[in-house]
Amino acid sequence: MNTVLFPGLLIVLVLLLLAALGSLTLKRGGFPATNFLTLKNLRWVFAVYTIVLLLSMAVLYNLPQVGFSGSTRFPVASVDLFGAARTGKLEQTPGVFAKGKWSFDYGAGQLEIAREPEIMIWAQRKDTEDGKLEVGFYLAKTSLEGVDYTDKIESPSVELSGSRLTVKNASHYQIKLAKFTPDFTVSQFSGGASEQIVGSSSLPGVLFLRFPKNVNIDNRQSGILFVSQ
Amino acid sequence: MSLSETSLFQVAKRQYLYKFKACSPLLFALAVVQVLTILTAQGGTSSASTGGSGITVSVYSYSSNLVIANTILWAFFAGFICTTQTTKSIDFAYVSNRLSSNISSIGFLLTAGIAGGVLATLSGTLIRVMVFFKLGSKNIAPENFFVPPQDLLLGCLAAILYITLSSSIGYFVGTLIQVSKAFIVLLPLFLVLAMRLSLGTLIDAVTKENSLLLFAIKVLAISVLLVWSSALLSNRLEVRR
Amino acid sequence: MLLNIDGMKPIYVQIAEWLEIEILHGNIGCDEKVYSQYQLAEMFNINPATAAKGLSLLADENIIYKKRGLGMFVAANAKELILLKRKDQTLKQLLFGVLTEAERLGVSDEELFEMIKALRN
Amino acid sequence: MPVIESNELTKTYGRLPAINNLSFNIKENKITGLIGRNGAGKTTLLKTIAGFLKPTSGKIKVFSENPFNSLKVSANLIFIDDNMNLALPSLLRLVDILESAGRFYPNWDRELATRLFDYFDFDPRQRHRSLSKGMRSTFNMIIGLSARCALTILDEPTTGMDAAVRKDFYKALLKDYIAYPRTIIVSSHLLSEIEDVLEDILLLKDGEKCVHLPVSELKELAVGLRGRVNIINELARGRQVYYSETFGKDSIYIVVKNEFTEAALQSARLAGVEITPVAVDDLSVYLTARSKGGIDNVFKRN
Repeated sequence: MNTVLFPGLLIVLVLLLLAALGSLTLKRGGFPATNFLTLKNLRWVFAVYTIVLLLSMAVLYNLPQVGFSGSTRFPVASVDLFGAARTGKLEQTPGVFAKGKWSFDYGAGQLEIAREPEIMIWAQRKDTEDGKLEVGFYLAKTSLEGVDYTDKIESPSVELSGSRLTVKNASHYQIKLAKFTPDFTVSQFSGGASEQIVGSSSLPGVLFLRFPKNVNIDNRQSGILFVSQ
Repeated sequence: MSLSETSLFQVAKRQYLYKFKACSPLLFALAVVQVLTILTAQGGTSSASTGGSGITVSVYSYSSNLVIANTILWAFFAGFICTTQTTKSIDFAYVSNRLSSNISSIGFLLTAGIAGGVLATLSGTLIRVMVFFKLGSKNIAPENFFVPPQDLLLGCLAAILYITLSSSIGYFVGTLIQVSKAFIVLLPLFLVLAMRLSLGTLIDAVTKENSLLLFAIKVLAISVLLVWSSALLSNRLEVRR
Repeated sequence: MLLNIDGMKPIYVQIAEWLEIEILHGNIGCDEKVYSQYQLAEMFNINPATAAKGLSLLADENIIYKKRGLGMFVAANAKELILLKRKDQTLKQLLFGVLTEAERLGVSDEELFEMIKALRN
Repeated sequence: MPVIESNELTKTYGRLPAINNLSFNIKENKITGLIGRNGAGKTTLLKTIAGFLKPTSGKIKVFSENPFNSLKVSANLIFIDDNMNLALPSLLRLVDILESAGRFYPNWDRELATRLFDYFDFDPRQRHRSLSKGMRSTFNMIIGLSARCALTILDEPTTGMDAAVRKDFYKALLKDYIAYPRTIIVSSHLLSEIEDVLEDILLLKDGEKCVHLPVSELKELAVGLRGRVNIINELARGRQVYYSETFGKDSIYIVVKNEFTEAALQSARLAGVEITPVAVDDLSVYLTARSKGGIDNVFKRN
């Protein structure tokens, strides 16, 4: 929902509600009493509401302080995951880590890569013929609106059968995150400018494949980018 | 029969206590407005999403800003209601004069405003607990989740001051309209005119004040001025019944 | 006890007449205390001031007298005074009415006497 | 010291005067009936006394104070009228109302309130708004009596009450007044009902004072004469005639100011004139009538 429209609509709604209440109260004789709207019930509603708020305050401060999602204030500069991948220096770049690693024994010859269209794979030919395909899924800290969701990113699945390397996305998933901002009544006086959203990777991860010298991969295949030697 | 003596203070006190019965619909309205706002705001006041490679990420942002804003609206309305003939004639059913009626109304509005400010600020804790049980801690950014108690206190104070200001504006507007119905038309005109002139500066002086002390002084000064003018204006009004 | 049967008579007069009858019947004896204006007011649902006026009517005729701080009391010769007054005023007035009507109808005095005698039996 | 002093009091709404140049005093501990036709200014006068309205000119003093904005006056006065329901929050039940009214009045008689409440079979949980007109008036009366204010103002207190309740009401009023004498003003246009209870009558006509007398004097103010036209006219010559009505060929009934000597009346009787006292409520109608002939004149087309 639109972030400006929604609060606006809500305020209009409350205005209408107050206007309706007002016209009822302004009518001579005052607030209409019905079977429900008795002094006792009105007080009950108010009291119950107050108690619920007080309880929620008690509950809030007794919630476990562990297990929360990543911080919004990680002090990383924007990491150029793409650049690091292009130069093959993912492992050496600070702030980048491997979320998943796979290793397959593979002799020599042609390697066929089957992948889902939206997956992009960086490939690098190794200097040696060690007979191993090494696949890594690399991430940098990733956030949206200042909320770090690196932990929630799932690795794709990588499988080798015969001469075919299959890369599949983790099944389509959704991440719902919540963040809290201080009320304007607090931020007006706490002096702090509203938090800057710190930079993060623009990609939700990079799949990097290192293959032995004696293995060939069809380089005309789109979606596979080769790291320049 | 010998005449009984009463003091202004005594009468105003009785009226003040009576108001909590007679005007309890206003307190009810406060609870309804806040609950409705919490329920509708519970889905998050703003959200952002990003998609790609099989994932959709949404971030919902929560605060009690809307609850506080709607409580400020309620306060204006409550101040206004307290000046209407209906409310005044409720005062004048029993022992009263205009001053005692004003004092008791202001006392009521202040008390209700304090309740409103505290509840609006506490609504933040309810929203947090609700989100906690809905999304689980692993999906919640820890910043600002555990509001420091001193922030809660600061929020209460500032909300109460905003609400006080709003209800005194409502009280003043209501009194003007009681003095003459012409103000129903004149007030919006004045407002437009004031916007053209320097109302913006005045609003900024309040909403952009970073010192709580100065903010309190400004808000209280304006409120006292408004309420005092209302009391002067209404002191000559007749009671229709 | 209801008053105002004869709606045209002022209430305080009716009160006075009622008290006279009470005295005549001996319900309130000589030197006994008469009902206060408040008792009368409650009894007849009238304003105490009206009741007081009825009492002062009797006091003016010396049928009752005032004892300071104690109230009104029946005079020793109250009965005689009442009888005298009633003969002198009430009966006379009634007779006057009878005579006026008799004249209008052309009834002679003898005929009237006869009627009175017949009624007596 | 009079409880109410009104001196050339005038109250206008726009240009229309509701009360015009009204001067009178009401002494302590009297029950005064404020009588007048609809629109005579009764309610306006009472509301000015209660301090709700501000006089346009002239002076009004209650307990030697200007009632407008006086706490002393408000604390010692209760004003009960038909619009009481507008001033009572409809949210409150009847018990709540009695309870809260009791808090405001230092002399409040809680026991009396409860006894009257039970006598008239009120349900404590009922709302004021759901009461019938007569029950509403009865309930308001309970508040008015139990508050036991030095000045009790009842504006048309019996509206909607049935005959039995009216009787009870006047009895209750009188009993409580005897037990706790205080100044009471009852406005009504039904004088015959309250006549016995009243001590004084203040008769208003078009916002002006018509008469202000003890009831007993008002009762003797005028006399009704019925007889031949020429005899009656002779008797009425030079006197104030409040009302006249002709019957049959040669008969007339007039209400005339009673300044006759007993002898004059006696000779009139002999001349065949029927002499009757005038009921107070009839007299008040004649006094406040706009024309002498009354409604009959409307139908009299010569």
